[in-house]
Amino acid sequence: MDVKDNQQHAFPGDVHPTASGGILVSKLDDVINWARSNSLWPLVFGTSCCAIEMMSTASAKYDWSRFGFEVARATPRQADVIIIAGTIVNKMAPVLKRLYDQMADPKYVIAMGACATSGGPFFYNTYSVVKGADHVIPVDVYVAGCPPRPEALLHALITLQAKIKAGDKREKIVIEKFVDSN
Amino acid sequence: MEFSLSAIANQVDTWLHANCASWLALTIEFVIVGLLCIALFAVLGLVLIMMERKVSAYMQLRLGPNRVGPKGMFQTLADTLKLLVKEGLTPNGADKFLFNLAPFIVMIAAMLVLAPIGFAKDFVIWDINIGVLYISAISSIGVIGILMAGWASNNKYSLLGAMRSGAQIVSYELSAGLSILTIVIFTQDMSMGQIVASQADGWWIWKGHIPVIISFIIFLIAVTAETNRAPFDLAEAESELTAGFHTEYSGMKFALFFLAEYVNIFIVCAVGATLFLGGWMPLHIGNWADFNRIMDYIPSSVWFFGKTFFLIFVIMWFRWTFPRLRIDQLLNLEWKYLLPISMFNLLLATFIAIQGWYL
Amino acid sequence: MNREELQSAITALNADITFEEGGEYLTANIPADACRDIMQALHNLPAFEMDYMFCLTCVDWKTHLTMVYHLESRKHAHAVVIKSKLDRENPEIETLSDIWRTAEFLEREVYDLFGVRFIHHSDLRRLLLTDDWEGYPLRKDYEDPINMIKL
Amino acid sequence: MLQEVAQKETGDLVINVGPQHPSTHGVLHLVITLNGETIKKVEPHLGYIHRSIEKMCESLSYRQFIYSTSRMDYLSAHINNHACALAVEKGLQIEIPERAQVIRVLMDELTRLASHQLWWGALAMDVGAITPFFHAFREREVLNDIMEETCGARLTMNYMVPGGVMFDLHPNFQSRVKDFITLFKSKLPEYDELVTGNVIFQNRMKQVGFISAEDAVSYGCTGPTLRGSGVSCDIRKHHPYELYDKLQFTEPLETGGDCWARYLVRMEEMRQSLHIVEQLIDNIPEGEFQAKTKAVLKLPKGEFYSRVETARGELGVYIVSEGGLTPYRIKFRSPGFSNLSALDHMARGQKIGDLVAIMGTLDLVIPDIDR
Repeated sequence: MDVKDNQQHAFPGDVHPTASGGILVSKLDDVINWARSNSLWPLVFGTSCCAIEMMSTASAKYDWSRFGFEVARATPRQADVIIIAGTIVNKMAPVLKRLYDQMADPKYVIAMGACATSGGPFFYNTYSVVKGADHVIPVDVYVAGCPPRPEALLHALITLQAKIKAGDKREKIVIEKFVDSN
Repeated sequence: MEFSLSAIANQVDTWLHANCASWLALTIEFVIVGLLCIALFAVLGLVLIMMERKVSAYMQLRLGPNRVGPKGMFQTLADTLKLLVKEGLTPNGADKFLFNLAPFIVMIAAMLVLAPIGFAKDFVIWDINIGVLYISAISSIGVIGILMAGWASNNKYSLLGAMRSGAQIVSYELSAGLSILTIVIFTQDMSMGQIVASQADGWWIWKGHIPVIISFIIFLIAVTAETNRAPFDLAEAESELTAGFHTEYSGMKFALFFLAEYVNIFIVCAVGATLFLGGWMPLHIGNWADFNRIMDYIPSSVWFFGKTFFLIFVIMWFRWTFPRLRIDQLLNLEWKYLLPISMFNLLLATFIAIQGWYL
Repeated sequence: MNREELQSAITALNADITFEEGGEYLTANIPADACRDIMQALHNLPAFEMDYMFCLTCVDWKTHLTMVYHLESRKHAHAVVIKSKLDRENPEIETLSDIWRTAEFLEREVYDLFGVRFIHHSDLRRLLLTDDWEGYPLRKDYEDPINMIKL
Repeated sequence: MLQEVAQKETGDLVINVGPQHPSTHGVLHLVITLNGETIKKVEPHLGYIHRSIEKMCESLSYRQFIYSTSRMDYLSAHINNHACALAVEKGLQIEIPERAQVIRVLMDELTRLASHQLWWGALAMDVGAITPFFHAFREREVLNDIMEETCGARLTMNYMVPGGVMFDLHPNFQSRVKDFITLFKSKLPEYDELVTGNVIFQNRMKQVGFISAEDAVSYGCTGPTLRGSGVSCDIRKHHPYELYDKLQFTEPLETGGDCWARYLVRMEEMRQSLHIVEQLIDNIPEGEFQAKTKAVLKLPKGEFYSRVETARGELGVYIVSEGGLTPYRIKFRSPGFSNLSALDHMARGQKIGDLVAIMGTLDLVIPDIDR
C-alpha cells in the first residue's frame, strides 16, 4: 500500500473535507476556537510543589488573569483545562482519570513539572509513582522544571491557546503522525 | 433636544398604534419588550462579570483581563461563547427534568423582577400599583430553582449548598422586606413610580432621618445575603463545598446560573437605588432652582444606572474584602440582630411618619 | 534524669532489658511481649513521664524487624529510644495507640509499609497505599518489577 | 458501599472531601460523617501523594538524598535540607564553619517567613476572603527573588549540603534582605488590619477546633499547633542547633488551644523570625561557607537522629547506617503527620465551615504528611 492510497482511505475517524459551504462553517469554527482559547478556566488541582508555583502564577506578580485564566473552578464540570501540578502516584491515578472524565468537552491537559511529565526525581527506585501523567490521561502541553517557574506555566498556557486557535485537536495530530510514518 | 428613553418609547408606541391594529401593536410591543429584556440581560451579564473581574483585580493588586480585545473588553464575550459551545453534562443519577429546569427557573425569576423597575423617567415596563410587594414576592422564587438544582444533582455538596441557600434566603427575606416597608410607610404607596416621584425634593436617604439610614444598611446586608454573595456565599462556599448547588452543572446551564447571579445583583441594586437613592430622580437640593435645573440636564437613565452601579460596586467591594460567615453565625446575625433591629426600626419609622417629621 | 539514672531506673522495670552503647539517646532493647507494660510504666510513672512520642518506626534487618520508639518527657526533658525485636515472618506487637494517641496513625503507617500487626489496634488498615496493595514496600526484599525501576 | 449502608441505618450523611478539593491544600482525602452541618467524625485517608521517598533514599547517597527532601515539605525546603544535613553531619562528626551556620539560620528564618506568609493567605482564602492571598504573595515574591539570587531556585532550593551550604551568598543578599525587612515591617500592620482585626474572621476562629494541652501532646502535635495550646515545644529553644542558643528570640505561646490561638502564634512567629534575621543580617562573619568534606560520604555504623523546627513543627530525621555509601533506613518524622492525626479530635462537633478553618490553622502540607 503506497502513501497516496493510504491518504485516500484515511484513518477511521479522520475529518473528511466537506465539498462545499465550508466558509461559514470554518469561520464559525474560527470564532469558537477563538472563544475557547481565550477562556481557559483551570481546575483547582495541585498535588505538590508545583501547585505553589501555580499559585504564584495567579498572584499579582505574574497574574494569569490578564489572559483570562483566573476563573479557577473547583469543580471539574466547569473547568476547561486541568493543570497537573505535581506528582501523580498510583493511588491518585484513578482519581485523576475520574476528574478528567468528569470534565466537559472540550478539555485540555497541561502536565506541569518533571513529575507530571515523567516522574521526574521520583523515577527510579520508587514503588508508587506514576512515571508521567500521560500514562493516565492524554496531555496537551508539557512544562519542564522542578518546579517550573511561573513564566514557564504562562508560556505553556499561551502555547495551549495557540494550539487551540490553530484548530489542531489531539486526535488530528495523532492521525497525521500515523499517516506520516506510513 | 435632550436625550430621553421615554420619548423614544412614546414615539414607537404612537407609530405602532398609527399603523397597526391595537391588538397587533400590543403584541409587537410585548415582543419588543421581551427582546429588550433578554438583550439587557446579556449585556448586563457581560458588563457586570467584566466589572467584577476588574474590581477584584484592583483590590488584589492585579491587572485583570487585558489581552482579549482592546483592554480585555471581549474577555467575557469569549467566556460566554465558550460556555455556549461547551458540553452540557447531566450526571447519571440526576433527576433529569428538574436538573434541566432549575437554571431556567432561577433565570426567569430574575427576569420577572425587572417589570416594575423604572429605568428612566416614564420608562418602565409595568408600573404595577403594588410594585414593592411584587418584587419581594417574585425575588424569593429564585430559591426554588436553587433548591431544585441542589436536589436534582444527586450530589451531597449540591444538596448541602442548596439547603444552606434555602435557610439563608428565607431568613434574609424578612429583613429585606421590613426595610423596604420603611420606605412604603414614608411614601404611603407601594408603586415604584410613586416612590420615585415622592423623592423629587430629595432622596429618602437624605430626608428620611435615621430609620431610612438604618433600613438602607439592613437592606444592603440582606440583599447581599439574598443574592448569595460573599460574605454570605455559603451556598457556593468554594473552599467548603467546591461549588455548592451548581457543582454538577456545566456549559450553558452553568452559564445561566452565573448570569442569574449577576442579574440578581443588578436587580437588587436597582431596587435599592429606587427606594433609597431616588431611582432615576436627579439630585435635587431643596429650593436651589439653578442647581436643580443643571442636574435635570443629566438624562434620568444616567442617574438610574449610575446609582445602581455604585451599589453594585459596594456589593463587589464586600465580596473581595470579607471572609465568609459560618452557617450558624449567618442565621444568628439575621434572627438575633437584623430582624429585631429592623422591627424596631419599622416602629420608629411609623412614629416619625405619624408625626410628619420628614421633609 | 541524666543518662545513667535513666538507665538504672529502666533496668528496674524489667530484668530482660539490655542497653546499647553509644548513640545520641539512651537506647534500650526490650522483649516484644513486655513492651506494653514497660511503655505504660514509662508513660505513667512520675519519674519518667514520657508524655511525648516523637518518632515511631520500624527497621528491616533482613533477619528480623525492629520496632523503634523515640520517647521524650516534656517535663523532665529526658529522652529514650526503645527497641523491640520482632519475628520477620509473623511480626506482632501490642499497640500503644491508647497510651500515645499519635501512635494510632504511626502504627498504621508501619503496618502499611512493614506489615507489623499491632494487636488491639482499633483500626488497623492500610494508611498510605491502596487496600489491595500486595507486599510491604519498605521491607528490604520487596520487589515490584512493574512500578519500580532500579538504578 | 459500606458507607451507603451506614448512611441508611443511622441517617448520617457521609461526604468525601478530597482528594481534589480546594480546602485540603493538596490531595488529602477526608471522609466526614455529618449530622446536618455538624461533624460527627472525620477520617483522613492518606497516600494520594505517597511518593515512597523513604524507600528511594535507601538507594541514594548521603549527598543525593537531601535533594528529595526539599520536595517533602516544599514550603520549608531549606529547613528540611537543614535537618538532613544535620543528621549526616552528626554521623560524620564535622563542625561546620560559623559563616555557614549563620547563612543556614538566615535561610531557615526567611523560609519560615515565606511559609507563614503563604499560610496566612491560604487561611484567609479558606475562610472565604480571597484578597489577602494576593497581598501575602506580594511579599512572598520578594523573598522568592532573594532565594533565587543566592540558591538558584524559587521554591525547592537544595541549598544546604553536609558541611555547610552549596554556594556563597550573593553580593546583593544583605542589602536585599534589609530592604525586605523594612518592606515587611511596613506591611505587617496591613495584614492585621485586613484579617486579624476583622470581626467575621475572629468569629470564625475563636472557640473553634479546641484541643487541650494534654491531648495535643498525646497526639504528638508540634510547632504552632502545640504552642497554641500553651505548651512550649520549640526545638530551637529546647534542643538548639546551629546558633539558635546565642540568638535573642521568644517562643510565642497562647493558651486558647483554638484556631485563634494558633493564628496568633503564627503571626507572632513571623515577627520573631524577622527579629532573628535582623540580628544576623549585619553580622555575617567572613570565612568559609563549607567545611572540607570528602567527595564520597560514608557514615559510620550507627543511628543518627536530628530534630529541627520547621514552619509546621518538629521535623525529625532518623538515619540508620550500616557503614555503607547509602543510608540503610531513613525515616522522616514529619510534623504534619502528627498534627493531622489530631484533626478528628479537633473537628468533632464543629460545622463544615470550621473544618476548613481548622485545616487552615494546622497548615497542612500533604506531601510532607505522605512523603
